[in-house]
Order: sequence, then structure tokens, then C-alpha cells
Amino acid sequence: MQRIGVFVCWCGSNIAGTVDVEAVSEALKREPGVVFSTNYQYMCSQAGQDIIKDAIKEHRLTGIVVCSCSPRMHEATFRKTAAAAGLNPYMVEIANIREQCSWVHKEMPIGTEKAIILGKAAVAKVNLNTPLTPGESPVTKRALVIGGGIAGIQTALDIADAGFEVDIVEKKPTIGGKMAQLDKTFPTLDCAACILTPKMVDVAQHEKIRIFSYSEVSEVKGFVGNFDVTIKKNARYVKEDLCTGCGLCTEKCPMKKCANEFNLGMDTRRAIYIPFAQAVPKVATIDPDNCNMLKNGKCGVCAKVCTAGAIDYTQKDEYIEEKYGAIVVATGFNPISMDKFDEFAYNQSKDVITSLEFERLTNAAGPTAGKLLRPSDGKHPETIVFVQCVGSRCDACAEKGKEYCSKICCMYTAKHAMLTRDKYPDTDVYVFYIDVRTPGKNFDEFYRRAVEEYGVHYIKGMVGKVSPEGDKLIVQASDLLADKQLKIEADLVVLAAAIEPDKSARSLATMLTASMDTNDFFTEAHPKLRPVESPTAGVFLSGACQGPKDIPETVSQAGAAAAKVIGLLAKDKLVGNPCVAHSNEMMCNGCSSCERVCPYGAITYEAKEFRMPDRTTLVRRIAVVNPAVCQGCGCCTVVCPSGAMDLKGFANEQIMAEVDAICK
Amino acid sequence: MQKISRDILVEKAISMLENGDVCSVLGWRKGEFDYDITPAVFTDKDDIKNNFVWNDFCGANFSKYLVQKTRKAEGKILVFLKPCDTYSFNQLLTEHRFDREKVYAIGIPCEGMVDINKIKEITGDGISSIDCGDKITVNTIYGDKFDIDATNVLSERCINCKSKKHVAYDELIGDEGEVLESNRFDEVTKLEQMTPDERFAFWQNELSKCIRCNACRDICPACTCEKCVFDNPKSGVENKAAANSFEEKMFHIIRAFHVAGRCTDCGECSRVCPQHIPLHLLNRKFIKDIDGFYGEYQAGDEVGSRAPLVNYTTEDIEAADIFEGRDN
Amino acid sequence: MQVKEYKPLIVAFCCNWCSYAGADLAGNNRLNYPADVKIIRVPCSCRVNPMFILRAFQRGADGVILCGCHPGDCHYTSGNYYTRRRMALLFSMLDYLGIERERTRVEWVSAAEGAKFAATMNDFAEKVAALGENKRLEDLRCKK
Amino acid sequence: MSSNKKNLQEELIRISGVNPRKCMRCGKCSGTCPAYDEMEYHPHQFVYMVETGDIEPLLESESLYKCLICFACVERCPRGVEPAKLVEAVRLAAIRKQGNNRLTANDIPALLDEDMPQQAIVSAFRKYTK
Amino acid sequence: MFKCSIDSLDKIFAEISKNATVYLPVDNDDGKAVYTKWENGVKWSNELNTVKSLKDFFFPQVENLMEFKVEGKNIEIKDIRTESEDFVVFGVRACDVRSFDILDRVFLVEPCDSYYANRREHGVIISVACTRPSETCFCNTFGIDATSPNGDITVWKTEDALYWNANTEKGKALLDKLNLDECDDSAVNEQKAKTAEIMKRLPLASLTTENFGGGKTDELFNRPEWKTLSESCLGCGTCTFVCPTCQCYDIKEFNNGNGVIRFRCWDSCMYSDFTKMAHGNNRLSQVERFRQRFMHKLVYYPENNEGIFGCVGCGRCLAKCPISMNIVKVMKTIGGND
Repeated sequence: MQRIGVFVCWCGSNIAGTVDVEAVSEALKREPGVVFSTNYQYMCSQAGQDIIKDAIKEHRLTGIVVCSCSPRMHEATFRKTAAAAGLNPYMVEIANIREQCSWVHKEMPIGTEKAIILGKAAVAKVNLNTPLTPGESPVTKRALVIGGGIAGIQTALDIADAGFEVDIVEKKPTIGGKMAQLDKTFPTLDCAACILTPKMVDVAQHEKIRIFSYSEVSEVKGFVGNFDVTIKKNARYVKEDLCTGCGLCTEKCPMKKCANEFNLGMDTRRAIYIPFAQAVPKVATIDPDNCNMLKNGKCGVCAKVCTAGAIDYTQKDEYIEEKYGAIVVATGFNPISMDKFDEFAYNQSKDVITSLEFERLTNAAGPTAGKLLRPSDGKHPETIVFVQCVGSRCDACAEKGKEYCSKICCMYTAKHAMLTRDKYPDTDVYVFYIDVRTPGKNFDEFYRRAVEEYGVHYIKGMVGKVSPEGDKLIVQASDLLADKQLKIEADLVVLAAAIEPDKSARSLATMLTASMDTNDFFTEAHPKLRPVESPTAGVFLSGACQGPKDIPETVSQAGAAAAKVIGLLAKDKLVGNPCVAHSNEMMCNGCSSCERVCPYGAITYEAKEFRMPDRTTLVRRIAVVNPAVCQGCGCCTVVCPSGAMDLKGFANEQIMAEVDAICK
Repeated sequence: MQKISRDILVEKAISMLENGDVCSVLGWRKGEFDYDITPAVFTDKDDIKNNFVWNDFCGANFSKYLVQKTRKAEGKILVFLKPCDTYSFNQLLTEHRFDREKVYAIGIPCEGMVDINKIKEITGDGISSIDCGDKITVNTIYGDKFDIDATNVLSERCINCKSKKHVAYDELIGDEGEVLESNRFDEVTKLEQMTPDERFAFWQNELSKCIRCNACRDICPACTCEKCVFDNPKSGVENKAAANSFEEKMFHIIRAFHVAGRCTDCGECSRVCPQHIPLHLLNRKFIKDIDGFYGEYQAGDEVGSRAPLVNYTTEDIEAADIFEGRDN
Repeated sequence: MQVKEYKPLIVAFCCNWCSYAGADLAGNNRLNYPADVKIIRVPCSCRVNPMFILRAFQRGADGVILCGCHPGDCHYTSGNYYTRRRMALLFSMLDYLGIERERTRVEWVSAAEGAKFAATMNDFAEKVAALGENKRLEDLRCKK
Repeated sequence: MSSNKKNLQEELIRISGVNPRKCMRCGKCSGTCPAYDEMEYHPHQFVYMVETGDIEPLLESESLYKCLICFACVERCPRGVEPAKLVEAVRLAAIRKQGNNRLTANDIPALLDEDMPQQAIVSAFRKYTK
Repeated sequence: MFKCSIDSLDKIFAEISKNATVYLPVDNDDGKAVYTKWENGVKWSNELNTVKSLKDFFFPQVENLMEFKVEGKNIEIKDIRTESEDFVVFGVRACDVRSFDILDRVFLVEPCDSYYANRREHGVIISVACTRPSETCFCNTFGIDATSPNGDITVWKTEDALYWNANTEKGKALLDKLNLDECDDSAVNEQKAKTAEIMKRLPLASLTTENFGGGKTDELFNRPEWKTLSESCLGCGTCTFVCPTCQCYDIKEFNNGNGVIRFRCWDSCMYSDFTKMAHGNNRLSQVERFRQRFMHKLVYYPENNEGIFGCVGCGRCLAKCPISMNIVKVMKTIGGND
């Protein structure tokens, strides 16, 4: 029989406001096995934990129930408390009487009654708990960073600087990501390339970093400390080790009319190309959709001009298997498609562009060599209208757009407006906004400068319609403060499109078994306390894949993720989760059902000799669970017809005891 | 009447025993009357000569016996398998329940087995002899004689025979049969079309007859657990008798669920039920649903196939959608 | 005479990673749902044995709901896919036995869907309450 | 807010099915409205006034009948507020207030006119029988 | 001896029903005779061979014994025994009547089983002499005369009439109330002779118990045939549960969360978890369990009960065993009178 202590937390008034904590601790005192029951203002505080520790020692408790907030919040805390008092940490159960009781029920009698029942269920479970000892598993001291934008670059550099090997997998032919496409950065207006490219070079030259560019992750197996990852290196038809990046091929290739994705299709490149001058690795890539040689075997110019002999038309996709201890997701973002926003005429007029396109139009390495010219006719635009919140802050039920604020648009629009007025003072610049959101160091000052020093017209109101008329764009909008409807004849309209996670993130999340929110942003393990970790152990988050972010925020998160990875890789062994499956060999039929559903391959079979009552021996096939590999989902326990397979910590008996207590 | 005569099987069994190819033979042993045939292990050729039978009453499925018998056997066991038995045979192999090397399986064609209860409905009690010729001839102690068409007294499972094909054997006697188009789901459909109240009344009536003798479980070739959850006090569902209508349902739902996707629809459960509960209608419901939800699947069709409940696709039907288009 | 309002007892099995977190989020956002809903935490929806569900009904539950990660989002990759099959078959069987199909439900609730969790529980509780007491899967010995 | 005002507000919300609290005051409805210049109260103000319960001026205003119900605002509102439906609801409230001007099925034959699109009669019938 | 016409049976049942519940064999929806409560319109089956025996009325499959509640160190015990209602079972075969001789020797000796005794006191058994035995019948083997069954009242059936004779005080009291016409026993004797003739032709008529009985333990216990006989046994409990004389039960507890119900339910010596003791099970293999059932009926029981065998030859296990293994096959093989 257990000796159980019950500790009811008030959580200030968070629990005590709706639950009569005194009544709960009194009621639970009468439950079988309970020898001590009390309540306290904040159980998680030092004083609260001391109450628990003292009670464990004084009453020789063999198990404790803490009625408090969600176990996702403080289960670990109270397990440590128990361990400190010499009690096995797995003899602790939490009754969630805050998130699932006091916070959702308003009336004291109802909250109290439910809290008592939840407490009884926890007591019933602890009565059947057994002390558990976690197993250990080794750590592969290498990290994988998925995505080679500024987030991935910074994470990789920080991890590598700590002395661990890092591989970066980048989908595109070069690392650099969105930041490489930007012109200047707010609020300091330093040139993006000037601050990014040195970091790209650092990555390229770092002895601990390998770059798999033009590659994707195709399979992830294993678990924290021991991931087995398959990387698909797409055929680029150029031998990376031989190509010197001289660029001769990219000048001689006869296929000139390929849309240049780096400039968002606003100019062209050849079928063999290097995305931009500072690309890393600086290696050419053949675009198989446009290359004549690859499509019909006629051409071969690049091979002829390549003095290094790097061209290889027969190259195949290559699969590389690597082991890692930690994985960082840094898959970044993309602007959303403007296809559904007919009212802004994006698909009708070349002169309606997105902000990222505007970024290229003003970039010295862009399609116009940095001159702000209209895409349609190459003329200098005299009136420019910037529209904010295109697709951001939309209703969840709306078919187009995103519910969240994309966070970066206010600032980059201010930057665009300011830079335009700075370079072309004769230009009229209007910015239509709903709210201008500028929380950040020097952000509001920056926005005010755009208005006050640069004379950008900020108008509170939204553009209702853009209609191309002749070579002009008629922008119909409301000016809410003046209570007027405006019609502006603009030459260029720039849409601050909402940003969304990269499309590859969803399938990656599935591979990693990392969870995502409804918008496909990766979910953090805790929004406040563990913002750079995924709930899946060993998977970390860096940059905009977790939520909209500007560059400084991305870089700080990248550093934070790196610190977490370093903390993990610095360990020699990981202490596992002891709540794993185990098979009762006397009852096991050896039928293989459990093996078939195990997602981790944690179950194997062995022939075991049994001594029979008549003194003969019998060899039977039985299942054996590898506790280091088992992650404790419990799927096997249900397919096992004999019930031989059970899950420690969540045993059949324990769950049924909870059911009984709840339904009592 | 069975196409293959008893003599051929006897001859085969004796010769294999004499040659030392096998050390024992799993076959059907003669009973007190002409219909009460018992599965038996034969090791003696005279015993086979005198007591081995093969007629319209040899319904017993030997596959499950192989689990225990192969464990103890020194050499190979000869087993005679009817087509439906071979599905159970394969399913047990899929689940590694016996050593295939220890078995010599002879497939024998089956014309369907008859149900003694159906015969007794015609003849009444007091049967003194039954002769399985072209017609089934029954004599009673009351001096009555009946000539019955076998098709009129076929057991329920044989009326809806799903397959005459042997899916496993080392040797086949007679012709290779084919998988049949059967109407085995008709009764399930009929039940599905009832109102929930009618269905509830139907099952309440049927399951309340249950005396928890466990015959259905113990005969079932899918129920080969070393220890059944219903016998295990730690399982939380253990019980020896159904104390009330909940436990009657509990046992049968859980048992059907445990064999779902593994049940070959051999029909033994209904055959042996002393209370004549149509237990196969539970298993068939699962089979029908599995076929409907996840594509046709016949347990035991091939060794090593992945049973539907240890498999999935990302596009599977949601539990919330299973009743779509069925409004009762 | 005051008629006592019928309160259904609902057992909700929630997977630790999504739905239990979703329930916590509902709490964080103070979204109300009936106190008749009692949550049992399981590592994954695939941990839920049909026996647990029947057990709940036996002991007096009027409805049982299983919540897990959305298909494709299972923390354990595939657990909820198995859950989906098991429960589709089990629920179909319960219906076949004449047990009201509204008493059982599977719902996918992510960690971000606090509102969905609360809405689901409100809806489920309402549907179960409309059915009244569970008579078809009751064990009279467990009646108070 | 007086109970009268509150009742009217609730009535409008019920008829229209619109939740004016969802409005984030972006003004896109007014930016998109083709009848903007004709109106005394513009679509975004409409929503705001219903939200604050300031409905009397709306009932009195000509703006009510300037709205074309073209649904541009409904289509483009990022928050799914649907101002046009609110306008329609206020119109109904005005009609109900006036009483007596309902249309019955018996009145229709007299109204039929070669030049009058049948659709107009049908929609008038729908509206004035509510 | 009293006589009534078959047509007046319903009137008689109605009369008895005024003071007691009447049960009788009635065809169920499968056409099988099952003891059912008599109500207006319920028809007596022509079949006496019911699926389950009469045992259930006196020793039900599940029976609550008591309830208790534990709180801290207090145990609150609730006696839930109630006085049984009066009931009458009509249409009981000779073999099934005899089974109570066997059950009584178990349940009514000190310490007396009050639950069973209570029902025995309130139950009246009206037997009916067999006229159409089945091929599975072998009551004769155990010295039972199917034409003259015991019971509180014996009834003989002819083409159109029923003849009643009371054997006990209880029976006499009931019969007196029925006001039947008195008659002689000539028709009954004629019927008896006819049935006796049929009994001789039964396939199992020659089965004897000569090699069984008390004192045979040593001789029979280690016979090698047990192994071969038990080889096909599934270990299910069908034979036990349809048997009118099997009386083993298990005592179990059910905790409903608010208290514990202690109940008993039938158990079967064929089950692997039968009579589990501190050290586990004392009969570990199916051979041992199989042997136990038959040794008990044929050797141990007579040894302790003046030679009375624990089987009444009702034939239910012959009809119901899933693999057609049964006491007759055992007697013939082990007893060597095959």
C-alpha cells in the first residue's frame, strides 16, 4: 500500500478563486492510500516545494499528488522536488486543477467538485505507480541545420564555433536566403549584402561546417541524440568539387530566357547559372527544365567552355545518410501569393508589385541595377502607393490571407518609402496603413523620420481598389481621418504581402514529428519559457519558421537555438524517458503486431526458453522492447491482444484506475 | 457428400507414418454416433484404419491445434486442411504461432459441412445412424428414416462459403478450388438497416443467452493468446461469468475487436456456441467495415500480409465520417 | 418540485502533445466548457485501448471522446493514424450493437486549438446530454 | 447604452448575422465603396455606429438608401464583417419602424409592369414581407 | 393419482401462478427448449431436454453474496440476502431431478449454503416422465428410471392427458389446491411400458459404471488414455456450464468505486485459472484438468457419497461439446467397456 501525500496549490487566486482548496485537500485526505494532505499558496515556490520535501520525509511518503497547474507546466519541477527528498520522481502525479478546472469553470461548487474528482483520479493512479528509472542513450555530437538563410547561417556558425560539426541543408543552389535578396535593412539602413555575405563566407570557410546546397532532407529516423537523416542531394549537373565559379558557362549558355528566380522573375538568367555574385557555394547549377542538353541532348556548350571539366550531364540525385544529435529547423518564410487579391490588380498590371520585388528593384545587383524604374515601361515612377497589411490580419474564416500580423511590413515599408524619397525627392509617396506597428529599438524613431524628415504621406485607411487606366494605376482608398474617399493616380503600387512559412515546412514537420500551428508555423515547446525548442526532443527552431520575425530577432533566436544545441551536444549521454513499453514474456504470443505498429523500430523478437511445469523446456518467440529507442507512445499496447505489452507510467491498470475514479 | 473418400486420406496418412515422413497425424476421430466427431492426434496406423473418419461432419478446423502440437512434436505433423482451414493456417503463420517446418499440410477439397442441429430439426431426437451418401440418410430409434438433401442442412458458414481455394498446403488432394462470390455480408447488412433500437434489442436478446463457457474463444484460431485478457485478473476486464448485460457485451466486443483484421471468418465460433448465438455476425461486421473503409482484405490470404489494424494510410476515413449516408 | 438537471459524465482522453495542450490553452484563454468533461492524459491517442472506453461506459460515463493530434501531426509520427482506424471500427461496432453513435467521438485538436477544444467539448456535452443517461452500456452495479 | 438602443442593436446584429466587433477599422470597405461620395455615413462608420449603438442617426439618414448593396465591401473586408449586410439590416429596421408599407402576395399583380424586371419585384417582395 | 386433460394445462398454470411463479420448458426463437416464466399464452414445449438444466434456478450462474465498504479501518458489511419467492418448475426430466440429490449433498450438508437452501425451500419441482428420449440419453446407466421421475410431483403424459402424483408434502399441498380428478394408474403404467421399451433401444443403453466408483482412484488416475482423450479438449467450460450436477464456483469481488460487491459465479475445473491458490494453480496441464472433471464425477464423488455418481446421464455435454469429447467416450475408454 502506498503512503500518498496530496498537495493542493492555490496558485494565488488562479485556483483558489474558483476552487475551494481547503475542501479539496480535506476530501482527498479520505482517499485510499492518502496519509497526508495539505494546501498552500504557491506549491511551485521554494516554500511550497519545501512543504512537499518535508512531508515526504516526515510522513515517509511513497507517492505524491500535486493538484496544481498543468503537468506540462510544472510536472518536471515537482519531480525534481520529489527526487530531492529521496522519492522516485515518477511517483509524482499532477492533477490539473487550473487550466482544466479553475480557469474554465466559473462557479466555486462546480470547480471544487471537479477538482476533487481530478485529484481522486491522480490518487488512484499514484496508488499503482511504480518507481521508474530512466535509461541512457549516447549523443552523436553533430548538428543538422535545415535552411541556409540568415537564421540557419547564424545557428550553424554559433554551433560550429563551439567546436561541434554542423551540416547545413539548403534547398536552393546557394545559402543566403531571403536576406540575400534585400537591399537595405531597417532601421539602420545598412546594406544587407554587406552584412550577410561575410557571414556566408565564414560558413563556407569554417572547418566544422559542411554545406549541402541544392539539397533536401528526405527522411528522418531516430530520436534526440541519435537522429538518422537521409539527405537528398539534387543533381545540379555540375561537379561541385571541380567548379571554380568562374561563371564562363553562365555567359556562354545559349538558353537566355529563363526567369531569374533570384530577381523574382523580373529579369532572366541562363539555363546554367549562379544565383548571384556572392553565392556560397559559388558553383554553377543547370536548370534541367530549361537546359537543351538535358532535355533533348542537343547543345553541350557549357561542357565545352568549362576548363575545369566540371559539367556532368549524367549526374543523378544522390542520397546521403548522416547521423546527428540535434536538428535545427530554419526553413524561413515566403510572401503569400497575391492571386486571390484581385482588387489590387497584381495579376493585371506589372506595376503592382510586392515589397520583395520592390526590394530587388532598388537593389544595385537587381534587374534595374538599382534604379527605381517601373517594370512595365522602365519609366521612373512619380507617384508610388504603398499598401500595408495585404493578406495580414485577415479573419480566420476569410478565404484569403492570414489571421496574424506579419510583423515586418510596417518597418520595411517605412524603409522603402524613406529610401525612395531620399533617392528621388520628386516622387510622391503614399503609405496606406491600418495601424503602424513599431515596437523595437529605434523603430518608431525611424518611422517618424520617414514622415517628418522625408515627407512620406501616411494615410490611415485602406486601399479598396486598384484599377489600371492607361499607364496609370487608379488607387481608390479611404482616408479615415479626413473622412474622404481618395482616388490617387499612381505609377507604381507596392503591396506589403503577408508572409507565411515555407511550403516545405509541413512535410518536414511530419518527418521530424514536430508539431505545427494552424498556420504551419512550428510550435515551440513553450511560448515563453522554451521559445526555440520544438516539443519534439532534439529539434530546435530558428528564425521565421516559428513565426514572423525581423533580422535582429532572427539572429538572436538563431543564437539561442545554437546555445540549446550546444547544451545538448555537450552531453555525453542523454537520460531517456522511462515511460516506455515493456512486454511480459509470460503472456507474449510473439505475434509481431506490436513490431508492425512501432514507429521507432524499438521492438525486436527473441527466442526464449521457458521452463514448463512438467520440467520440459519450451522455446517461444517473444517481443523485446529497446528502452533507449522506445518513445513511449503506447501504440503497441493496444494491438497486443493478450495485454502482454504495457506502458510504464501509463499502464492499463493505471489508466483504468483513473477512469474508475472519474466515473465513481 | 465429400468428393474425396476417406480411404484416400487413410492410405496417405498411413503411408506417411510408415515412411517416417511424419510422426503424427491430425485428423478426425469417430464418435459414439455418426456425427460427434472429435479432432484427434493419431500415431498408430491401426488406429487410423479403424477410427479415422472423413465425412460431412468433419467441421473442426485443425489449424489452432498446431500451436500446441508443434511445440511438443519431435518430428513433423501431418494435418488435413479444408480450404477455409488454410486461411487460419496462414494467419497463424503470419503471427509466428507455429513452426511451418514441423507441419506437412495436405489440402483436401470440401463440399461443405452439415449442421447436426439442422438435421435434428427435421428428424427430431433419437438418431441411431446417419449415412452420408448422395443423400444424408438418417435412421432413428423410433423407426423413422429420413433422406435429406445435404444442401438443406448445410451449416450456416458453408452456405456462405467464401472460398474453395486452398491458400496453403504442401500437397493438394483433389482439384484446386476458387475463391467464391458469397453473400456472407447479407445478414450484417440486414442488421445495419434496422433502427438502433431494433439492433440493440437483437443483440441484447442474443448476447443475454451467453453463458460465458468460452467455447467461442477456445475454438477460435485467432484466439491463441498465451493468456487471454479475460482470464487475467490484472487486465481489468477479467471475468468468469457475465454478471450483467454490460459484461456480456464487453466480452464479445473486446473479443471481436482483438480478432478484427485477423479473423478469417472460419465460422467456428458460431458453430460451437451451445446457445446458438450468431457470433460470426460480430466478426463479419468488422470484416465488412474493413473491406468498406480500407479496401478488401482477407485475413490469411497470404503469409506475412499486414493486418488492417496494424496498418494505415494517411487518407483513411475519419471515425466521424463512417456513418455518412447511413442515417439510422 | 425542482427537477434536477441531468448532467452527463464525459470522459475525454487527450494525447499529451496536442490535445492536452489544447485543453490547457482553452484554460489559458478562459474558454468555458462543462465541468462534466473530465480529461485523462495519455501519451498519444493510440494509447487508448477500446477497453478503456468500455470501462468508462461501464463505470457510468455517458460519453467518451478521444482527442489527438491532427493526422500527420502525431508526435509519434503515426499513432493517430492507428487510432483513427481502431476507433472507426470500434464506433461502427458499437453502433451495430445499437449503442447511440453520438456517445463516442474522435476529434483532432492541436496544441494551438484551445478554442476548438472548448467548442468541441461544449458541442459533445450538449449532444450527449440530449441523449440522456447511458442505458445501453451501463453496469447497474456502478449506479449510485 | 439605454435598453432601447441595446435592443435595436441586438436586433440588427441578429438580422444581419454580422459581428461588428470584428471590425479592425481599416477602412477598406469605405475605400472600395462606389457610392462613397453619395453617403453621409460611410460603410466603416456604419459598422462603428452599430457597434457603439448609435443607430438612430443611421435610421434617419439618406445614406441608408444610397448603398447599392454591390457587396464590394463584403467581398473585400479582411475581417469578414460584411458591412452591406448591416446596411440591409438597418434598412429593414427602418421599414419595420414605419409599419404599414408591407407587401403582400396579392399586391403583386398590380405591380407587374413590362418594363420592370421581374427580379426587382421578387426582391422587393422578399424585402417588404419580412 | 390425479388426471387432467392436456387442454386444461393453462388453467392449472394460472391457478398455481396465483401463489408462485411457474417456469416450464418453452421453445425459444431458435426452436430450443428453455425454461421460461409462464404467462398467459406461453406454450409448453414438447421437448423436455432443455438447453440448460434446472440447476440455474437454485444455483444461479452469478449470485451476489454481500456488499461491504471500507473506509480507513472501518469495514461496513451489508447482508443483501432476501427470502426467495415461491416458485414452481414444471416439466423436469428424471435425470435433472436426480441432479438435486447430488447438489443437495454438496450444498445442504453443514455448513449449509443458505443461498441454495433458501431457494430449495421455496421451489417446487414438478417432473414429467420421459416419453421421447434422445440418442444422447444414458440416465439408465446411473440407475435412473426415466419413466418414474422423482420430484415434489410427478407427471406422466399420454396422448391427451396428464397424470399427477405427489411425492412430497410440498407436492401434496400444491396438488390439493388444483382440484384435479382422481384416477387409477393403468394409463400411466401403459405409458411407462412403452417408454421402457424405447429406453432399451437407446444407443448408450449398455453403458455401465462397473469399472468406476469409490476406491478406484489408484487404478484409474494414471491411465495413459487420459492424455490421448484430453488432447482434443479445448479447455472451455461448455460441459461444465450445461451440466446439471457441476457445482463449482468462484467467489469474486467487484468494486464499483463506492463499495465492494462480493459475488459468486460458476467456475469450471476445465479452466486454467480454476482454484488458484497461493502457489498458483494446482492442475497445470489440460490433461490434469480434464481428468479431474471425470474422476470427480465417476470416482471421487461416489467415494464420498455412498456410491452415488456425480453424473445423471442427461446427455447435454454430448450434444454441446465443441469437439464432441464427453463423459461417455471417457467411460468407454477408461472403463474399458468399449
